[in-house]
Amino acid sequence: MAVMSYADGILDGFRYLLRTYPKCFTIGQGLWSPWYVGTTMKDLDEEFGKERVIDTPVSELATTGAAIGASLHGYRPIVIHPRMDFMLLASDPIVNQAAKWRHMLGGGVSPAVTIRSIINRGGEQGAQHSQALHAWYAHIPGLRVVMPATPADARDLLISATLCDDPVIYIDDRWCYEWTDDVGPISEQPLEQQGPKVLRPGTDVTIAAAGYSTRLALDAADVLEASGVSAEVVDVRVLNPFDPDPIVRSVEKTGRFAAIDGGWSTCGFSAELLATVAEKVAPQMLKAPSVRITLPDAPAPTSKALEEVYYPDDNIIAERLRALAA
Amino acid sequence: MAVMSYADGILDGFRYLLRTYPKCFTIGQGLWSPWYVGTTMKDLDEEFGKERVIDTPVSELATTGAAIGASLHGYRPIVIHPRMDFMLLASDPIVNQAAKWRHMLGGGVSPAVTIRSIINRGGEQGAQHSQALHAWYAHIPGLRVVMPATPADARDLLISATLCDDPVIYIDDRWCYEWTDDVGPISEQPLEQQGPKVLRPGTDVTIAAAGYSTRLALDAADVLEASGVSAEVVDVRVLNPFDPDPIVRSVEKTGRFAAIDGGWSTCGFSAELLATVAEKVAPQMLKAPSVRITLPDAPAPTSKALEEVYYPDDNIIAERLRALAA
Amino acid sequence: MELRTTLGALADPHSPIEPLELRNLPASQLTEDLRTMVRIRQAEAAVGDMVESGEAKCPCHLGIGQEGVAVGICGALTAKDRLYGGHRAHSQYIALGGDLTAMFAEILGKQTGTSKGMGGSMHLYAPETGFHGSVPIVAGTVPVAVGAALAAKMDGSDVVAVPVFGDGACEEGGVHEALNMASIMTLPVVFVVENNLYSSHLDINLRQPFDSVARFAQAHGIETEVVDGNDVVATRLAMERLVARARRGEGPGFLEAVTYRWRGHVGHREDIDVGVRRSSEEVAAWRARDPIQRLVDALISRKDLGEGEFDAITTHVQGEVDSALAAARQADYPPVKALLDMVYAHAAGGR
Amino acid sequence: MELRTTLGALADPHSPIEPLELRNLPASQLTEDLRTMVRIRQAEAAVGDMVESGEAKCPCHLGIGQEGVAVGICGALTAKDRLYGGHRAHSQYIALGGDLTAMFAEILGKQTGTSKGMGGSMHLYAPETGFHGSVPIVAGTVPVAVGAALAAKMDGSDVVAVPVFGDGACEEGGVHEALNMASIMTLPVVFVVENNLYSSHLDINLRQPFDSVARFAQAHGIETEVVDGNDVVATRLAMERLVARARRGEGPGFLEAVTYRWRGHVGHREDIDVGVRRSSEEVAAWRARDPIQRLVDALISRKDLGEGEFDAITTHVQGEVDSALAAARQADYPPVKALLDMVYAHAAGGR
Ligand SMILES: Cc1ncc(C[n+]2csc(CCOP(=O)(O)OP(=O)(O)O)c2C)c(N)n1
Ligand SMILES: Cc1ncc(C[n+]2csc(CCOP(=O)(O)OP(=O)(O)O)c2C)c(N)n1
Ligand SMILES: [Mg+2]
Ligand SMILES: [Mg+2]
Repeated sequence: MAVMSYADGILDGFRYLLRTYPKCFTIGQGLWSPWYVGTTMKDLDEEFGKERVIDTPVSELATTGAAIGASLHGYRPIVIHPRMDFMLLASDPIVNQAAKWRHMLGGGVSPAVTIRSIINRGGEQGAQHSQALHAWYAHIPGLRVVMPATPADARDLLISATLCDDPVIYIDDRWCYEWTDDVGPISEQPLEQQGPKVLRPGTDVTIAAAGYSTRLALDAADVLEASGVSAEVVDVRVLNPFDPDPIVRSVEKTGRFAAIDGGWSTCGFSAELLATVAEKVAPQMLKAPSVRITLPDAPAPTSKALEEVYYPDDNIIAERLRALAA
Repeated sequence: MAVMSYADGILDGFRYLLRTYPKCFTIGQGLWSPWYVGTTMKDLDEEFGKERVIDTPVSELATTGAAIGASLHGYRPIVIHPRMDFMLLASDPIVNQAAKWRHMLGGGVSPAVTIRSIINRGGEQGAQHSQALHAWYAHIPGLRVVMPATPADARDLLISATLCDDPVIYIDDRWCYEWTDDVGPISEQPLEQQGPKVLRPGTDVTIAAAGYSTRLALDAADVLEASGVSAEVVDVRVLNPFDPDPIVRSVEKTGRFAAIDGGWSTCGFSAELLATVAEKVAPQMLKAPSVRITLPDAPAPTSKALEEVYYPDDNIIAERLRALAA
Repeated sequence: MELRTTLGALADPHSPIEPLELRNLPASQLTEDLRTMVRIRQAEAAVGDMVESGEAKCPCHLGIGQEGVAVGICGALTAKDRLYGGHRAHSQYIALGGDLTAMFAEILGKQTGTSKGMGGSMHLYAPETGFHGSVPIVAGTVPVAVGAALAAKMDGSDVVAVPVFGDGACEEGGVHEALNMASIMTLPVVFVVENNLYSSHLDINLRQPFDSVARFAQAHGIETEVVDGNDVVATRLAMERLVARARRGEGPGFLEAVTYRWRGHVGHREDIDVGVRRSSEEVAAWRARDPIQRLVDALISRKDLGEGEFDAITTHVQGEVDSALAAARQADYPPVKALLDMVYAHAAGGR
Repeated sequence: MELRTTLGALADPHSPIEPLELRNLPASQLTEDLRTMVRIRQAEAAVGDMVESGEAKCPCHLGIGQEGVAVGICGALTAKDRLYGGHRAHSQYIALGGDLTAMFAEILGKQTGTSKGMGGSMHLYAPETGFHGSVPIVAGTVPVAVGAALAAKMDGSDVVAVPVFGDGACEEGGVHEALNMASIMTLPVVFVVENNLYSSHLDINLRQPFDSVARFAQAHGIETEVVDGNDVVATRLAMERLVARARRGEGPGFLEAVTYRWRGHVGHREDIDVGVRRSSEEVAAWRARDPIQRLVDALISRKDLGEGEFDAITTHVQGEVDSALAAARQADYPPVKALLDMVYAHAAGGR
């Protein structure tokens, strides 16, 4: 067991992959800069060479498409999109190509690409530099989508994603980078065996979340505990294909459900969570209507006066959950 | 009242707009071809001139971006994407630009563009030529999203969308083009006053749907009626911003809810519908878990043997609804 | 928009047709090329018939009239190279030696198809021949092929990747991004544009300021060749030059092969969906530049093809086509479980 | 990647600096240009200080060293023209006459900002001056400006649209699509590239095969000018030529102005985030090509600027900057309701 930050977890995952798998390489904007993606890829170019750690022109579409192409010939590329907002320009290669090649070519083709997409928000960066569009990718059959919330997952899900024969969207959030945790040694886990995990057991209300929102959920659970409410926190981890069972089982126990999500509400991942519970948990088992806690229906503002209300914090969340549990 | 097909409703909407508003123009691929978008824009180039009915190179991004630009200077462009799949290449102008310019520039800018996106599926067209991604656009604050289900709406929502000061995604479905209905004279309606409508009253189960799925819902309601189940059908019409009230009221009455949607399930519009009901209807009022009827979690196949099972028909839907109402 | 031509006679259907120069290519190879062109034409004619009869339902884009390009470029490739196609890719599939039965089966949505019936005409796949997939998103395979070239370079191999696309595809921004990437990374990729002067219903002069597209590659410092795509010999030789450079690690190439499709954009008709400014005279003039007939004429005049030999070839090929089609018709449709089984490599995950 | 330069001396910091030729431009205009360049520099220096102190939180991209481009191009425009900027757009905003207080207020997230505090440094807006918005999605405004030109053409006006973007932005496919559209539709748009030889941390030779980007416009049949962007006079004259053509309906133009940013890509530092291969000697050499000093020298040698006049300008401008900043600091933050009120033109709909 070592204490490791989330950012170091990512870096460690890259090091492990590049060291262990000669066919693994990484490509994207900023990879020759020591801070473009925080410290999460620091000096990889020096350690593994600029042929395997490839910085690129400002060409999201072709970069992503090329990585898909390389993956079709035995490589394990990890594409880096330093901001999810920029990745919109790569929608065609991701959604029309990577997600579909296996199915539409009869099952024999493996677009085994991993696409790392960073949620990079706050700091008055504004509407085009803040988006969290994980729901978009979770909507697309053929893509696997993971959002690590812990340092261990930051490392291990990156490894599982890269070793997976399917295209995986790996989404990390800069707001998580400084979290630290005890982390065990690496053991490779097949991604298709990964799913939601109960991170904190509880009895009164179930909270499901992913990525940074999982952290908020854990913090809110602490706040709630002080008011005598026991919250169970399920970290979703894998958004697509999504295994509802751990959440369903939890809600059947607590009778109350809240989804916390850092994206927008309408057709967001929180909608999926509520829909899943609505489909699978008998209404008689529910003590209250389910709740979504998400961004307001607005683009990200810049002014800090507005950022403060735009992003829900653990106290606001705890307040909404107290009402739910009342 | 005149009997009009859905396709003619669209054509009529274009004619009205181009005739009435000199600042309205339309741009996109296929507009100088007599059948590229069915008959829905037939001969508009001849009637209104190739300067206002503009065919384009195969450049979805720039075409869409340019239309946004023209809308910032007093024009009312209607961009045509003959297939929603191709529109992925215009994700940046739609999501990063059109949806955000008003908000991020302080409210004074009107990207008053309408983006017509056609769902064009079946006929063994396959995975890259079949997608229905309305949920993606409904997820984005700043975009309005409409999906007409009737000939009158095909015409009238096109007019409302074009006259609206916000960017609107207008989604029509080629499977609707031949439906006919009685249609009254045109009267302009502000889009912000449009919302879901109960198309068929019922008492046992509420079905919500949009576009072609509304038709399936109506047909399934007919089938159900024969088995003594009375279904209320709500046509969503406007997916974003979405007004849940008509659906909530209906479910409070029937106690049962099903969403039918032509998109995928995870984070789809059907998820939004179930989530809305889960949030707003007290569980005690529900007699059964809610139900989603959507595409399976797979890209569209080609082979007709698979297409037949991929797209749910009214009988399969009725069967699932009978189980819900049992 | 006034016409600004840089292609000149190459693009002008009424300019005199140069007799095909066979250089000193051996008769055996040229006859083989002829046979392949005939195979493409007859297989595509059969597809056209199936579209007409309603037997084939998926969208089929025929390249009849353009056979010289596919056969010319594939003549310069080996099965270890990596060709990627677009919506109009039957010809490249066949030119690389793709199995006819599997192609027909795919078009008919049968389990024995190239893609197990999951893709149809627009999604062919035969990696054992060097055909690594085709997709109808215009320009969709161009960056993918650049990545295949990157993989080849990383492997230290002399494999070359070849995206085949159209003049219309050059209007997609992704192509320009891909050209830049290939150029700065010195990748072994040869971009092939079948410039048939049309994108769907629009001729190139309604869409671009010039009728030649090689200028885009030149802007990116990429070696270009512009050839008469209806001259299979010239096409092959130009492709060989570019492929040889790429194999030697000297970087990407770009081949613009000017040609013309005889049928409409999609489907079997010659008179519908052909181009809003296309006249029947234009088509007739281009038919006179038939890549097959020109090769036949040249072979006959060099006495490499005897009396009746061409007829024998067409008859033989028609036999191949007929029996392939019969076999494809016999095959089964895919089982319903294929729908969900092929979405991911492993059972739908997480459970 | 070996360096393939087509810019030559223009891009070589060590090449001798040509003395600025003032042509026969009037002293009044040149002094005004000088004043504007100084205003840009001092306002941006103030922004840099606010970034350093933590007072400004939003990402700020400074164009210090590049003032010649903004002032040169805006000198050829009027308030009815339509300029669109990118992430590094303070200079164009100021060159068009944008209010300093509103700019500082925007950067500080205040309600009196150009965009009511909703956008920050990267989202300026002053349509009354001809500045129609800036956004940080690289190349994002290029197609938008093409549409603004289409609107101008449809209006039958002589208004010109001007997207200003960088050498890095030319790597985005959308730019190439936009060039083609502008070309075939003969639109009144003048594309302006501030080629500062860097995109974030990468110099152009790590990203493109040549150091000049005008080749992309040439490939699309667009009239180009390549100038020393640190020569405000040459920049203005070249821009005037392209703008005049566009106003006359003769179609688009493309101005490549070669320049250099002194600071890092984002933020106030000169020594961080500047370019992985950038040396302090390179920066020093470019500083010697200071667009302001070169104009001052030329004006002095033509006796258009007297003893102490430059100091007077800088002092005066500093006063403007200081009082604008003070006013901006006084202003209020936007009310919380702004968050939801500005998403749509009308109250969130459907209810
Ligand atoms: C991204 C995208 N946009 C539009 C289309 C519709 N489309 C299919 S083929 C085609 C024409 C392409 O022309 P070209 O590249 O010249 O190929 P050709 O058909 O002439 O072989 C178009 C526009 C598409 N399939 N994909
Ligand atoms: C679509 C997109 N991709 C990447 C970025 C990150 N980014 C911001 S500025 C920049 C460099 C742009 O360079 P250039 O266009 O030359 O402008 P300069 O910064 O030199 O003024 C990059 C890559 C972005 N903002 N948008
Ligand atoms: Mg073509
Ligand atoms: Mg630059």
